[in-house]
Amino acid sequence: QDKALTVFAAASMKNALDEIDAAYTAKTGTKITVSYGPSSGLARQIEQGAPADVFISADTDWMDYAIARKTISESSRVNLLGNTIVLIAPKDSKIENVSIGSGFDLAKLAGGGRIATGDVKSVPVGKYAKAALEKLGAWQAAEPKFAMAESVRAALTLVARGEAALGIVYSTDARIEPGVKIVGTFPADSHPAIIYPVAATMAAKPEAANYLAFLRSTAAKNILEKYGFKFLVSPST
Amino acid sequence: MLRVDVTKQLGEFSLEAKFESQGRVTGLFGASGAGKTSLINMIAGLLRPDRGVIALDDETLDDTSAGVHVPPHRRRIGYVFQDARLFPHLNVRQNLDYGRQMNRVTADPAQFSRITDLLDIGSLLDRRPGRLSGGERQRVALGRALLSKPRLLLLDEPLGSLDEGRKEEILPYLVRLRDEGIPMVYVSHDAAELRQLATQIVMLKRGRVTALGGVKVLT
Amino acid sequence: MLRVDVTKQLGEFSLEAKFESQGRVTGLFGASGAGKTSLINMIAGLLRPDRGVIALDDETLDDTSAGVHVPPHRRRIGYVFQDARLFPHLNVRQNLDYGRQMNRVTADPAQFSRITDLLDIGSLLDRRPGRLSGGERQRVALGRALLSKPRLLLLDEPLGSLDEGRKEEILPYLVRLRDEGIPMVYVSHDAAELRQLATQIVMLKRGRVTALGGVKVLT
Amino acid sequence: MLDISPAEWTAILLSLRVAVIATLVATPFGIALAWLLARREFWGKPVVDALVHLPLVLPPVVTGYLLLLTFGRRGLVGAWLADNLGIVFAFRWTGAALACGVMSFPLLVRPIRLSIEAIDRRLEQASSTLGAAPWQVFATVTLPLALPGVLAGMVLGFAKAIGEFGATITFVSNIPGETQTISSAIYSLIQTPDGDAAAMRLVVVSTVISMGALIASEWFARRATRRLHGN
Amino acid sequence: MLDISPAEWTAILLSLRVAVIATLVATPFGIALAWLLARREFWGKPVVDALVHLPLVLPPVVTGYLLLLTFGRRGLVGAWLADNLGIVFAFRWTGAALACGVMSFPLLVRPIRLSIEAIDRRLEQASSTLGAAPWQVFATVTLPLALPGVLAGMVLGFAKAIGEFGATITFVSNIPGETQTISSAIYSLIQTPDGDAAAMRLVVVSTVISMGALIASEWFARRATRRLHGN
Ligand SMILES: Nc1ncnc2c1ncn2[C@@H]1O[C@H](COP(=O)(O)OP(=O)(O)OP(=O)(O)O)[C@@H](O)[C@H]1O
Ligand SMILES: Nc1ncnc2c1ncn2[C@@H]1O[C@H](COP(=O)(O)OP(=O)(O)OP(=O)(O)O)[C@@H](O)[C@H]1O
Ligand SMILES: [Mg+2]
Ligand SMILES: [Mg+2]
Repeated sequence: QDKALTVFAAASMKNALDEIDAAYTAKTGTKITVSYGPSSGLARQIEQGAPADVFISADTDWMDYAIARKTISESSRVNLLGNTIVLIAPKDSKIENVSIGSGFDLAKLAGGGRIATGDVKSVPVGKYAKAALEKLGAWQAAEPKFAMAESVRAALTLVARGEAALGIVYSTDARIEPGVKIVGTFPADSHPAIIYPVAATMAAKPEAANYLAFLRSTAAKNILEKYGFKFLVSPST
Repeated sequence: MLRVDVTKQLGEFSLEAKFESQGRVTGLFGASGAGKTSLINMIAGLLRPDRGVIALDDETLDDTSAGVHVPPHRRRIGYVFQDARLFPHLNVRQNLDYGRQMNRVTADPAQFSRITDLLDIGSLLDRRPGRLSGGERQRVALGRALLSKPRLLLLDEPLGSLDEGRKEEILPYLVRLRDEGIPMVYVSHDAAELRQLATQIVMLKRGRVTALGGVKVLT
Repeated sequence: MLRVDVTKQLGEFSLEAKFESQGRVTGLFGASGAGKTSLINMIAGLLRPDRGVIALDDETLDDTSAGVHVPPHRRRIGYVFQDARLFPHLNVRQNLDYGRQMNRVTADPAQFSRITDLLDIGSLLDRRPGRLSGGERQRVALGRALLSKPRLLLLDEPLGSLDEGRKEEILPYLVRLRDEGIPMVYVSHDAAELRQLATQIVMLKRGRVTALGGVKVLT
Repeated sequence: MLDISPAEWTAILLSLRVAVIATLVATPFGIALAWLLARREFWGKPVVDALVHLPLVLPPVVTGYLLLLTFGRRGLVGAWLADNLGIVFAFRWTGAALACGVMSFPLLVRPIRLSIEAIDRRLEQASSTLGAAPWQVFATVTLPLALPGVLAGMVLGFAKAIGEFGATITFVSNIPGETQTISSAIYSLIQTPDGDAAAMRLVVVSTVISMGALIASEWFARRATRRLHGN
Repeated sequence: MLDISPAEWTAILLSLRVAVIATLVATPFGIALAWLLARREFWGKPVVDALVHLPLVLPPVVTGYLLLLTFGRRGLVGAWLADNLGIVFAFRWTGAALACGVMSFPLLVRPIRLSIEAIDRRLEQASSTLGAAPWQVFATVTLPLALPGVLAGMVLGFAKAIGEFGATITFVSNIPGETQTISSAIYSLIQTPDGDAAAMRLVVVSTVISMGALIASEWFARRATRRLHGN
């Protein structure tokens, strides 16, 4: 019983992580309890002494925040996963294969429509989208057309429902939603690397190390890649 | 002419009243709990008879077998309630003016001051009912009903909480109203009052009409 | 012995009353708006005098100069209000029992049935006030005050909406209560009623005591 | 002192506009529904009653999602409104007002209903014997006597409308100057690692606004009660 | 039919427990505060009034964050309570109940206050002339007559407690079996790609629960009104 671990994880990891945890429990008998929430809230709760052993953040900012407050063990931190951001449009949209590179004019492409993504100040996907567009020189013109959603999922819904003409979301989310199609992929060098770091908390039980190791295993890799994540470390076993 | 022939069950109390009154003032006389208030509530249209007919002059107000029930606001029947029921959010003037405004009749200042003078409520016009004494409240309620110019007036012990002096001022006015042709149904326990005013008496006892006729039926 | 010497301003109305009554029943007589209700509200402790003293027997109930104000629930003064003020959420039996329960007195079934019989409300015990007639409500209010075994009883037109028959049944009972020694202050417009019951009269007119004495002051 | 940026001013003013309009537009509907629930028996009344409370029971994001499905560009009602009346909610402040109105509706309706249920019907009877038709009874007796409830409902609704953002952001997202209210601004600041101080500044602003609304409403309510009880 | 998983059952039962306890514990405080606001004048009354409404005005996340700072393991009050009374809110279901209680408090207080304000004071006077001390007047007259308001407040509060998750998830996180209520379960499903169907299933469950609560409360309220108006 006291071998059980509590993981605080970004909500967008839910389906992949649930599968990994099931595999881990089957293998080791250790029960995993996961609290899914926004990375911001989870980091603050760990700061306030939450009973978490492992923290999986959707972006590096909140992991850095936790490390700066000495609530996370910096040495255990691994930048485990990567993702890509893609340009999407509603399924029935006329917009097709867009090449995203220098000279990409998002504003023109959107026309009179809106572009949905996460909040560019606070939601990771929005932050990456803004960075990419700035790098490509397309931000300034497109900014007034942005509709900033509370999460990737909400942005995705806005596009799927045809409310927004375009959207910028993670490829992991875009692949699953039947109402949208991917019309372009942002080049990896157009934005800071999209990273999901994992780490143990300062108060973690010893088993946490074992769990972190499992996250780096081939078994975990297979599951995560099935859900479209990029595995950023070389699998251990 | 008022014609009533109704039955009504209220809990264990059953009311069965049948009478016809040509009289200009029908006095309703009976002990506490005899059914007087219930009866005039039916005439006003506030209570629907279980069965029966109520007719005023040529108009049928209620006829359960024909499914007729004229709603209270179309009956043009004024009602002075046993409990005054003044509107607490309106001052005395607004209470008095209420009926006129609902019926969209133009103001008649002469009539207004005649009635406020008679009832001695001219000095209370700007006050709200919450600040009136019991008797003042009843006088305002009487004024409110009189000023709505009804074609029949129902009065449920209207002078109940008034002193003798005041009663003796108001009764003659009601007599004059009667003689001007406004018919009334007047509920009272006071035989003397009824003798002055009523032209016909309906005596109620435990929900039944036990006597009917001129004022001499008051023993 | 009741000693009252108070002044109170209510809006434009000013009450200034000074009297002492040894009488077992003090009749308060005066026209509508004279200040009768306001005066007994002060005796009950519901209204605080602006200035003055109220004393019952040896106890000072109000003394503004000494800052004394005994709260109503410690005065043991029963009050039959002009408007019955029955508790709408309690049935008649619970209303009647209320005072006894508040004072944590053991039940006295004999007294209970004596009073319900006298007031003829025995058949109403399970009903809520909303389903009573006007007179029934007043009788229950009277019963409620009598059953709280007060050392002084304030009655504000308690028989106002009762018929003659009923009045003639209840008055002798009040006379008996008086003779058993429960002092009362009795408000009425009815000189005949007061003549039967009162041992001393206080006549009020526009907030002032205009006459004081035995029942012969009722002209 | 609070050092509010122009962008924040825009959000504050938008919040006020959205909350005021949402409350004013919702109030007549709220009164009508409260009256129906208080006074009429009709088939399906428990369902209507439950529907009214639904925005309270569901996570706001779900309500926002349902609004999107219904009033979105391709939603059943939304498409009809856009085609026939030219009313568009998507990505407009009107959509934010709609979301706030829906979210605060249960808080608006309940106190009004409570007040209507407490009215002494004998006063309405008195009114009808004086010749008032049912709508006149309602306008001159029922509504004035239910005023404390209407005010209480409006206060709760307005406060909720100022605080609402979950349904709003899901329905019309967060567009500065168009749909970004003070609450959604606070929310995004809180999600930013160093946004606490800025968030707390806006929390103070939000508190001051609602304090103002409360004090104003108390003042009205006190006047109304004084009128009703006459002393 | 709805095919609810054991984990979901846990969340549903926890939600019920949290909402019931939050409502029951908050009600006496709500009644006391409502009475104070309705009947007493005291210094700082507008401030108290505004504070009560604050959870409505602020985004729930902010309220949750403030709770975390105050009642968290390292919070001022939280640490004191844990050391001296052994009461721990942090990351326990009790914390979820506290969050729900705080969030639904304004909805609880207002209707009760409205009902108390509407009571005819003359009945309370009558009670005192019959020998009832102030607390007896309150218990036997004021409270029974305010019952419709108490019920309305409890219904609104309970519905809100079922729907609350913003403050809860921020304060005590979303730990299955301990702090994951049905609303926070819905939230995490909504954030998951392909979680929509499961989310909608839980939305239906949540709707059914609150429907049940509503219908029960209507039934009580109807009995109470019938008692009060006596017909
Ligand atoms: N709160 C108040 N504000 C202003 N005036 C008031 C207030 N309460 C009572 N009055 C006035 O004081 C006077 C005395 O009122 P009170 O109720 O004592 O009369 P009363 O003698 O009991 O009359 P009645 O026989 O009609 O009941 C009345 O003229 C009344 O209008
Ligand atoms: N809703 C009701 N349910 C049960 N009984 C009722 C109801 N309303 C009235 N009653 C009973 O019907 C009888 C007649 O009542 P009503 O009010 O008509 O009497 P009343 O003649 O006006 O008496 P009073 O002179 O005392 O006002 C009373 O015994 C009363 O208790
Ligand atoms: Mg009667
Ligand atoms: Mg009086």
